[in-house]
Amino acid sequence: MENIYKPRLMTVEAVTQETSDVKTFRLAFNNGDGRDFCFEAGQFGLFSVFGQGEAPFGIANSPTRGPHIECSIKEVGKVTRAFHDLNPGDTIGFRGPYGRSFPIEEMRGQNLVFVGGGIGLAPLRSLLWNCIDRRDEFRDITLVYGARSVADLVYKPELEEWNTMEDVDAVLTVDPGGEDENWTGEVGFVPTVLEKVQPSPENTTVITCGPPIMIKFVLLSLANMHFEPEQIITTLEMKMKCGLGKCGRCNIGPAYVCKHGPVFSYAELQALPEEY
Amino acid sequence: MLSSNQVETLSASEGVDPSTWEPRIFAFLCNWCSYVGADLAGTSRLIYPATVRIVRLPCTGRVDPMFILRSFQRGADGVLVSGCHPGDCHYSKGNFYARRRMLMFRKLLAFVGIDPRRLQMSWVSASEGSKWAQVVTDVTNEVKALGPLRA
Amino acid sequence: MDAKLLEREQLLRLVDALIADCEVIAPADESSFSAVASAGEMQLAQLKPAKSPKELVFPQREVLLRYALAGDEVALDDPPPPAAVDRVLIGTRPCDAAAFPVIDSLFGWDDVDAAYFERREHTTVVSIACDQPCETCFCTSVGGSPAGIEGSDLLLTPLREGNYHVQVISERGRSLVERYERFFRASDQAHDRERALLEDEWQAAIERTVDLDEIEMADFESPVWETLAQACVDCGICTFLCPTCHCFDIQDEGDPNQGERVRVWDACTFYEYTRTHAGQPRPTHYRRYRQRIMHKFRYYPENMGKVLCVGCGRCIQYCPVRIDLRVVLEAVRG
Amino acid sequence: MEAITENIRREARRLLQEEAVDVVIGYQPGWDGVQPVPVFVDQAAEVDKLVYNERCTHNLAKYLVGREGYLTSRFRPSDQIVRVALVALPATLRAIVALLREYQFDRADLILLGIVDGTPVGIEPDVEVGRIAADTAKEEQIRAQTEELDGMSLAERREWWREQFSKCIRCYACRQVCPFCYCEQCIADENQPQWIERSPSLWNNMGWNLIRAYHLTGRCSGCGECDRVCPVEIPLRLINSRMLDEVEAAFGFVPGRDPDAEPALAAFQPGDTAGFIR
Repeated sequence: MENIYKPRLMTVEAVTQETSDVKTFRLAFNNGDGRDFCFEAGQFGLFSVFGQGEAPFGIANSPTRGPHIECSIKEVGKVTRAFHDLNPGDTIGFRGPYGRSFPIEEMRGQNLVFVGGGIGLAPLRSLLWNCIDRRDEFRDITLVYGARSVADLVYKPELEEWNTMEDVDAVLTVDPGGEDENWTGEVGFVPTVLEKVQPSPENTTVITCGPPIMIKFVLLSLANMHFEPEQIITTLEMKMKCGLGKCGRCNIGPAYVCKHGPVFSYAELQALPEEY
Repeated sequence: MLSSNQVETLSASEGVDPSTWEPRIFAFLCNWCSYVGADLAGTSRLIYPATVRIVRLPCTGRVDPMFILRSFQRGADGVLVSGCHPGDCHYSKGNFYARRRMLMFRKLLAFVGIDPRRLQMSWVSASEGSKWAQVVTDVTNEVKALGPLRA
Repeated sequence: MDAKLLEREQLLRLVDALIADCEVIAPADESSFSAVASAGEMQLAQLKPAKSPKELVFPQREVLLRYALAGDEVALDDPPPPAAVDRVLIGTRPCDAAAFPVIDSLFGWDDVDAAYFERREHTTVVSIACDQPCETCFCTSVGGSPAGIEGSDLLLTPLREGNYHVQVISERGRSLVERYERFFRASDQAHDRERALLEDEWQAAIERTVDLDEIEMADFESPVWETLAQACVDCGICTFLCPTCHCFDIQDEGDPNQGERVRVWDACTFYEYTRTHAGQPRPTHYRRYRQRIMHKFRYYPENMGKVLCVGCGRCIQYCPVRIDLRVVLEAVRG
Repeated sequence: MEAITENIRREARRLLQEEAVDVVIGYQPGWDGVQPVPVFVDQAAEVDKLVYNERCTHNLAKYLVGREGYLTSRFRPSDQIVRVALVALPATLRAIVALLREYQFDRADLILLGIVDGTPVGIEPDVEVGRIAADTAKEEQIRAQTEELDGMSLAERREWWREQFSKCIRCYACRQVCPFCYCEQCIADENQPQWIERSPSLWNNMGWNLIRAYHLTGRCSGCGECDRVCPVEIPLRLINSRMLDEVEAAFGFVPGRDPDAEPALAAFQPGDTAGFIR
């Protein structure tokens, strides 16, 4: 029987410093290990630095832009600090992909509104590029993305790219006081800017991810705009260790976030106890 | 050096060839006195056993018994804590606290069966290069007589 | 299910014969099961050691893989497979034995935990029925019985005149009985009837029962949790001693050049269990205690179809502040 | 015993009726009607739950401190003052003296329903609800066991303790029932650096048990709860009582005896002697 806890080896190909404490890693499988590897937007994996430990991160690139893997990691603890010390050429471990992906098939033919905050843009980025690469299957695509300050915005070059695309309506914002002299985007919290954009709930799905405080107010704004809970999709950040439904950590209510999630509709979340 | 019967008892019980076995001693030196003293011993070309792995700390008051337990777990056979003489401490009272802590920690080690002589302490000022060499020699001999800790 | 008879002294000789062929694990003292060198070392009168036999198939520390860094090359290799040698676990009580199938479904949920099932396949469980259930036992409330056969390969039921009625439950049990045929005698109707009568008698001996249809999600909001768990000190006793609790942590141990990735037991009652940089979803201890009970009596049944509890009562007996699970279950469902 | 129970109930009823306190922390009979359980009574009508018998040994001071302690809780708005009445055994009283000296809470927030046994303690209970005999039997048993250990050679003692510590399953019950383990994050839970690895190998267990014993040196009030709750029966009390003797022998300090004396390892005298320093 196969050892389900054994990761594949990957090499760090490139490291980009997104913000003062967020880096994006581009990883390639060692010795062609990735031939049979495929994943879907919204899935996550357990990334490990040997000697420091493992941690779960969402896969930030689109499946249409594989087979390498990209993930954005904020330096907050032991494993994430070890990641931030990595240089191109270093070896890490990867287990996955795990979890349920975004319901991209049900989203076909709909308007999509991406609402992201800070590093919460990482999982959304995977789905956004996926939809852009299958652009004709979706109606309008809107992105409302914000961060505390200009320096905290991640994937800046891609934000520019989305800004210039005509079939993507990108609205970027920074929290009040976070702007600098040549900032041309909005100034205001993401939920308020979302209400300014005023997307119509008609045949629309909202995909949102960001700090809990932002999610709370985004959900309020969407309710004011008569969005149904089923129309709102989010991905949960919960402590996970095994990613295989064994270690018990990510269990909330009857759901194991690593198996039944991390992607949930707001309707599904409402059925779970308020423990996330 | 070791008396003959110490050597036999050592090798018989510990399965170690005493003539070649050298104890591993982790030394926590305070930055202002003992570290400088050890440096002076080096620049004065003094000869002393190379059994000491030195860790520099701001003061002996910074030595946490957790460091000592961790050292034993990671292969130390003896731990030496060395700092400024009482009254000379750069932070004025670090060594006073350390004196009480090491005294109590040795009692704890003794009670659970770890020979307290594996935890040594010394006052070595910045000018006592020769005393440092002597301290390391004495500590090495004493720990060598105890044999490997075999954590 | 065919049955045998095993005289009292024959049991000790059977165990000595087993020891000659494979490892025999039995209750060694009040704290734990461990390998015994002779039948005399077995403490069969001991109702249940503090630590449950789960550690035989789900050890508290298990190496998942070994890593070695050479330059920037990393070599990973699997740990040596658990000893593929057969072993016999004798002297467990029906509740402990019933715990194995309960956690089998988790370790086999979609992804199969190889080492766990390797150990399960090589362990023959010979249980002994409980002739004096103790005050904290409530196996009958969770579908078990002092003479239950769930999870056992052979069940020895002590009869009145001191012999054991042996029920052959599984293939592994049958092959053991056949291999050691000489120690067993045929059973007869009278013994079978006596066994059934004794089982009913022992079941009745457990007066303190809880009528346990699963907890409803609505009970999550019950205000009673806070008062019930007020005394809880968040230690790991109820989870580590529980035969069905299986939560674990994965950590790397060793120095950066080489070491092991290990799995170690963890407890949902610990504060660090779900704490992340982003926050702590269960900051106070009644929330963590509630998670333990809801997971056992609501979430696990919903995912696995089985209650994650065998009613052994260790969590009641060894709790530093004597929180009684039965009182909690009754109070929560009010 | 019944007189003590009656005293406790009378005082608790008075305090709650006068709204002098918000909660009375005491003992109530547990599931077998004998072994007690800590209880938190906040209604005058419920004081009859309170009971006292010789098996009431929990050190209730533990519920005053720490992350969710009544007097130090992080989850209660800071302006909301909670007044607590506590049934305090001799060891609990000693613990409170030490905790006051560690500035964990103010004496004014606390009403002590003291049960005294004649041993000197550096605090006056607000109300003396009972007087019991000092537990000499337990002291005697510890002294006998410690002497037996002292009689062993170093190697024998090492083997004896190695066997005890290898039983440890790291459930941390010893830490969780102790009033002195109120750290925000215990050294055993830190992972940057990971001082003590989580797996229950011998040296990790020794790392845990010895650093705990050291952190209690000169603070432990000898209630023996860690020893009582250990599921694998490691005789932790032997270590703590030996360290109590060592601290008294070296510095003449007994935790809980003198409210003004500085804790042994948090103070020093320039003239301290150690005898082993080169």
